[in-house]
Amino acid sequence: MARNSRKGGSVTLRGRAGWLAVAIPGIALPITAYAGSFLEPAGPVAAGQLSHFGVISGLMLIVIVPMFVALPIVLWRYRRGGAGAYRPDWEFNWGLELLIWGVPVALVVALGTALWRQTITGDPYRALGPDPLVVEVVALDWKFLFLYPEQGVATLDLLALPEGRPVTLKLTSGTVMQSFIIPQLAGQIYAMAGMQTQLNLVADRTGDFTGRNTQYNGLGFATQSFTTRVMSPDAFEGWVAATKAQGTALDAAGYAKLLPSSVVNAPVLYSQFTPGLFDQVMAGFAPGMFQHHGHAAMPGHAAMPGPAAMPAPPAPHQGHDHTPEAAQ
Amino acid sequence: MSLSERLHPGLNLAGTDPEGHEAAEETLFGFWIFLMSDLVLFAVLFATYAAMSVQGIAEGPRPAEVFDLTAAFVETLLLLFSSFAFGLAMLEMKYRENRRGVLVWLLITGVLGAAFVGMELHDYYVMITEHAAPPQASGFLSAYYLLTGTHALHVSSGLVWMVIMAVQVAVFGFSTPVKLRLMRLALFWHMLDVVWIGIFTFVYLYGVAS
Amino acid sequence: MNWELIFGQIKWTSFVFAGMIENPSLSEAIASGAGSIAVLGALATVILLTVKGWWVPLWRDWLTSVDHKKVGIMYIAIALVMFARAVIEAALMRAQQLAATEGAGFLSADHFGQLFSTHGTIMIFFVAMPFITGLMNYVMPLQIGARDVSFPLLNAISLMLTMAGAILIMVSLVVGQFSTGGWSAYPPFTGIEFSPGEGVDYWIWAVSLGSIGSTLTGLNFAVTIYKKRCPGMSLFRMPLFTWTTLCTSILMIFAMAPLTAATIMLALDRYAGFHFFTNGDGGNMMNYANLFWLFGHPEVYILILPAFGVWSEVVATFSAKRIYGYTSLVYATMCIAVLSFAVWLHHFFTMGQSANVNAIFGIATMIIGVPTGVKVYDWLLTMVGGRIRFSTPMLYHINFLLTFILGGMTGVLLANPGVDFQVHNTLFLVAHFHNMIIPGVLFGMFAAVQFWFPKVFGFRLHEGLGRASFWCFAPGFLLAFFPLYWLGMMGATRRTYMWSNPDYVPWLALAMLGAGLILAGFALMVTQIVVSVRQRAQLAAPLGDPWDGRALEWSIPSPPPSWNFAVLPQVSSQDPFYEAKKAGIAYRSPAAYEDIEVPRNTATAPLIGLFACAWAFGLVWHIWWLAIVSFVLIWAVVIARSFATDTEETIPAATVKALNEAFLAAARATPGVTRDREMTSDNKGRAHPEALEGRAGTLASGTAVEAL
Amino acid sequence: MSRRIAADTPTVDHAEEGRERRSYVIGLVLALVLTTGAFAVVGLNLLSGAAALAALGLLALIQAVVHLRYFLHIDLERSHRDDLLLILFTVLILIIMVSGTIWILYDQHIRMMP
Ligand code: HEA
Ligand code: HEA
Ligand code: CUA
Ligand SMILES: [Cu+2]
Repeated sequence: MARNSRKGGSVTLRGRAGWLAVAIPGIALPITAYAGSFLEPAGPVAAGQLSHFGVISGLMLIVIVPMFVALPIVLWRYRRGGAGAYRPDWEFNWGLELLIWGVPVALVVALGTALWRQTITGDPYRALGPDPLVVEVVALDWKFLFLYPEQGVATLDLLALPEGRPVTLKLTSGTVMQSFIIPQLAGQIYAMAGMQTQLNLVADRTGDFTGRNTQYNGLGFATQSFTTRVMSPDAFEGWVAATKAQGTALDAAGYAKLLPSSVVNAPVLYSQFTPGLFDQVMAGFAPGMFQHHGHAAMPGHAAMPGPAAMPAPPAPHQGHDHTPEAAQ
Repeated sequence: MSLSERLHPGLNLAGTDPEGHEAAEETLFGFWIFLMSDLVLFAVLFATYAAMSVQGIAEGPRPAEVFDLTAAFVETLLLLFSSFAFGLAMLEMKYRENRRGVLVWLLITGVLGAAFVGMELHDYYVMITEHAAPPQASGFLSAYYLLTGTHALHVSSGLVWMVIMAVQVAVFGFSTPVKLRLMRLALFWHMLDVVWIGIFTFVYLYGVAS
Repeated sequence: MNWELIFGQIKWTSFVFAGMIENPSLSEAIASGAGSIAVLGALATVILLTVKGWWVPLWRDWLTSVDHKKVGIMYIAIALVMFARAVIEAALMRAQQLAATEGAGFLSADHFGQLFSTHGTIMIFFVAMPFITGLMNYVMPLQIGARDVSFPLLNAISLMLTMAGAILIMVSLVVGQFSTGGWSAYPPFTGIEFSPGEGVDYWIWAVSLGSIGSTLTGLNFAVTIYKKRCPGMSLFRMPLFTWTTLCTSILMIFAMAPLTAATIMLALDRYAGFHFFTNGDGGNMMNYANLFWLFGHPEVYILILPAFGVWSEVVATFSAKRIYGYTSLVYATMCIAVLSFAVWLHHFFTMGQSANVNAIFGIATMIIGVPTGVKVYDWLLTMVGGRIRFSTPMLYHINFLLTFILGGMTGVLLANPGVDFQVHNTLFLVAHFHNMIIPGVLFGMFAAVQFWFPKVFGFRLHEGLGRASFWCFAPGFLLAFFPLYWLGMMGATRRTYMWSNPDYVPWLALAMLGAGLILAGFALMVTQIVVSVRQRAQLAAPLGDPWDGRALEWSIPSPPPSWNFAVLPQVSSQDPFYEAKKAGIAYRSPAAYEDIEVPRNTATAPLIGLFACAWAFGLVWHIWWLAIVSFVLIWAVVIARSFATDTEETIPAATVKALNEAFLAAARATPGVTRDREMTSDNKGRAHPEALEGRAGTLASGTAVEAL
Repeated sequence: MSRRIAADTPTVDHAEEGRERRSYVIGLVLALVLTTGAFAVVGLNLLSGAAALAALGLLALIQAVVHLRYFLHIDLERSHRDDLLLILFTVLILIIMVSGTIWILYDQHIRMMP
């Protein structure tokens, strides 16, 4: 799995933190190593999250710093034998009282405003521009399946994206609940069987960014990560064409083979997949939900070439393989 | 505070048993707290039911298809009259310490309560055999059986408790602990009636009305 | 004979040693080792009890006791035993994560999964909860001038249910496996489809037993505080620890129900094929998260509030000053308690609900920072105008003020959905909550032990060793957990037994170092206790008031008699004992003594605990006959008990008088010790009030006051 | 607790007893009326849709209060304040939990159905 290269990160933050690099006997602490995290954002979503992190931390210092300043002074002055006057019955002062209630209240108003703004604009469901590239994500044990309805290709454990174009990920799960993240591009969202969640993002620059599942789901959890490869739009077109040419097709039987728990060592490419697969994965878990909400006819079904082309995916209910070998 | 003043809701024992009257305050307050904690349990079961009866139908039947309002109405009446009968039992205890009177009213309460549980079991039987609606059929039915089942279980344990109290009344007569226990059982029984209001309204009537 | 009918699903391979034989590896060896330690520990205890002939006293004086003080001590004993296990598990996890950078480390993924699940479950339900419950049990009735809690037998039953849960978790070390679903046990992963076997069932029943116990405890304490305060003690004269106990009890009463609902539903899914949280068939796992955190969030305040109470007592006592802002501390506590019911969604911001739902719960969460901040600054202001002594509990307090607000700051960061999207499920979160729990709750409990130990056992703990262990614990904690913040920001996920990222290694090493320091601190603390027991003659403080205390518990001998107060005290102010000392009216003989009725010991509670444990074990392994029989037996015991009439015994007034007058005479005859000599063997528990220092030299001799 | 005042033939306060008995009867009658009303709304199709649900909810609320007042003897008397406050606090917690749960689950449901 390609780990993200650290070049060209958010230089400002790196510069600020660089001096912090500490060396203690035997261990050098690489403070500037961000290991492909949101500290080095590669898109506006993660960048917004990082700067919000900074704003909140900064605001909180207003109440943190006074404690660190005042406590040593108080301890020094009022220690037994110190210079402070002993007033054993002093217990209240309106001015101070107003201060200790008032400052936090004011602070919460400020923090709350920032929170509200950032949460609304940072809603993972909010599209980041017109004409997004839609990618459907199926979380499986211990790998991710990516379906590109527009391009007609599919991949396992490799998310190829064009630089600069908004992306809408639609997520569901073929197994237990998982949490999907690409730290440098966007934060987490859960993927659950029979349901669909969304994550919108844009990549500002090309490169490889690690993504992973963060919700424990068994033996192979530790290694359930994938590469997000952001390419220039042209390169992306080329990649699609190449994939169409080289990969095998993903049909119902192929999908069924993915259901048992396993770890994928190298990404797999599919030149085409049965249209509507994503909706069928969901419908496999929640037929009732669709009926009762007027989704009796799913869009996917309409696009299907014929009833015989893609039999409904086999029962997604597969027991976990709990042998240690399964994790290897 | 004069002794005859009611220190707690429910019965005033001051006339016949001042010491019991004082002790009742602490014991009954404790029991009220227990009831409230139980009520919160029911509340989350209600909330779960509220969500699942809409979202958890899956391929199973919908509420309106499986509920029998006539049965629910009769069950409601049974529980209501049993509550009333228990009230009269408590009055016998409070004003007369009359064993026979108390036992007779307890018997009536118990019979009505048992009839309630019996009818509910019959409902379940009909649902499972005629409507193919066992708890395993869908999330909605799971939530339905858990909510009504928890209530039925409470009523059943109330019945067992009632039998024990009848024995204790017969053996000990109206000693202070026995009175306090009867009072707690009364609170328990009346509270189950309140929970049932929620069930017949939000489960049965809402289920059929919407 | 049908094996399954008798033994349910237990097979010989269920025993932990079978894994070692069938599939030898270091991970299995460690599992077997842990199993052996549990078995050997139990055996050693049995042998010790037999050899020393302690079975009878253990049963007669302890297990059957309903005295709130003994119940409290037993709770803390459970907490310490379980703590030993969970700390070792923590050290193993830290070592594994460090070791796993080159290869796969020494633990299997499955074993690691069980470790974080048992560590979290034990620490929350069987360490922190029993610890605070034990402390509240011991101290609260003494602070309100009561002879016991309202329902002493119920109290013992709560204890035994908790003990049953703890035993069940210990059994899981030897028979079968534990869940790998974490302490929050999210389905569908913990559903029968993905976690077949007994692991999750162990979790369900252990937690259920503990939570029933806690509900009953909360009920008991709330009634006690409401109805059993001594004459004159209005609500606003109660010590702050009692206030926090009241609020904690209220949280326990209401917060446990959603947990019970969630575990029942999970159990029905697993045992009977219901569809509450399954994939498909109308199941909805989001409701599990909802119900669990409906409990889980109030739970973390159940843990911290009693600790807040301890901090209030400690800072006032060791600053020799009234608490600053008593009223505002009380209201802040209430605010925290009520608000804690309204923020649970912040544990699943990433579930996919609308931005405005997230934002509203995020802001609600931040609001909790206001009352908490008020408390923090009230404690700081308490020190202003005081005369601060840097005793061990005070050192913990200072450490608490500085580190807790940092943990609070990261909590506020997590309360921002935008930030949480990035650091949820990472070590940043793990760092946040250890940052709250260790300096806040556990060090609070540790301070409480140093503070109240002389009250409970009649002698002080060795001060030097106490400080030494503090100086391991405090930096150890910082080293062990602050690197995790950074690791989390770099994307290191929680519950992960290995990463292949070399950038993490130095930070993991640092964390390991910290964990080592913490273990050293723990060793020092054990040493401290051993040494103190050895030197108990020098450290003795039987007169009950070693620290110049303020509330009623310091006015009675150490250890207190089983009836606590010879005569119920009459109170007319806050800090009643301190005021009495200042006014020179402490240690006066009461006008008259009366007979005291105390409840008799009874086997009811231990029997219920025993059968509850058997019941749960039967359910875990599908041994239906055992489950049914023990269930019937539990209720048989309850019913049998309700027919018992002779449940109390009377202590004659003469006995009470003799003992109490002897204590008062000794107290009057002993010169009050000034704070300078507090840590010396002069301190027999008769304090010379700091506020009178220098005002009347005669008082220091200790004879003048006593004439009263 | 076992000692009690020797009062083998307790004095019966007829007026008081009558009052209490009447309270139970009033409770029973009110409850019967409300229950029947609620079932009538649905059984006879008196109302439909949201109006029916609102009416049913209101009837249930009133009936709960009736039960509390006449069977459980909760009223506004001073000496019952503790219990009343306890109940009101419980209701607060209950509302937070129930409405929060329904709100969250409903919102999630809407957002997760494609
Ligand atoms: C009360 C709660 C509590 C406490 C005290 C601790 C203590 C510790 N915890 Fe843990 N921990 C949890 C609650 C707690 N933890 C929970 C809930 C989880 C999540 C589980 C999950 O994922 O589901 C977790 C998970 C967790 C992980 C897994 C992280 C992951 O997901 O990858 C790790 C890893 O190292 C860890 C480490 C430690 C360490 C090193 C300690 C300790 O070593 C710290 C040292 C302890 C002290 C310093 C206390 C001092 C002693 C006393 C106060 C008492 C003694 C008194 C007397 C003897 C009188 N914890
Ligand atoms: C004792 C335990 C304890 C305490 C006290 C707290 C206190 C707080 N916690 Fe924490 N928390 C946990 C234990 C605790 N927590 C645990 C165990 C988990 C994880 C469980 C799991 O997933 O396994 C968790 C998880 C957790 C999450 C979920 C994160 C996630 O899953 O992604 C969040 C999010 O909001 C959060 C927030 C807070 C906040 C805002 C507080 C606040 O109460 C903090 C308040 C304190 C301060 C703010 C500092 C002092 C105040 C001032 C100096 C004044 C001014 C400040 C302001 C005006 C803001 N906590
Ligand atoms: Cu998740 Cu619907
Ligand atoms: Cu929380």
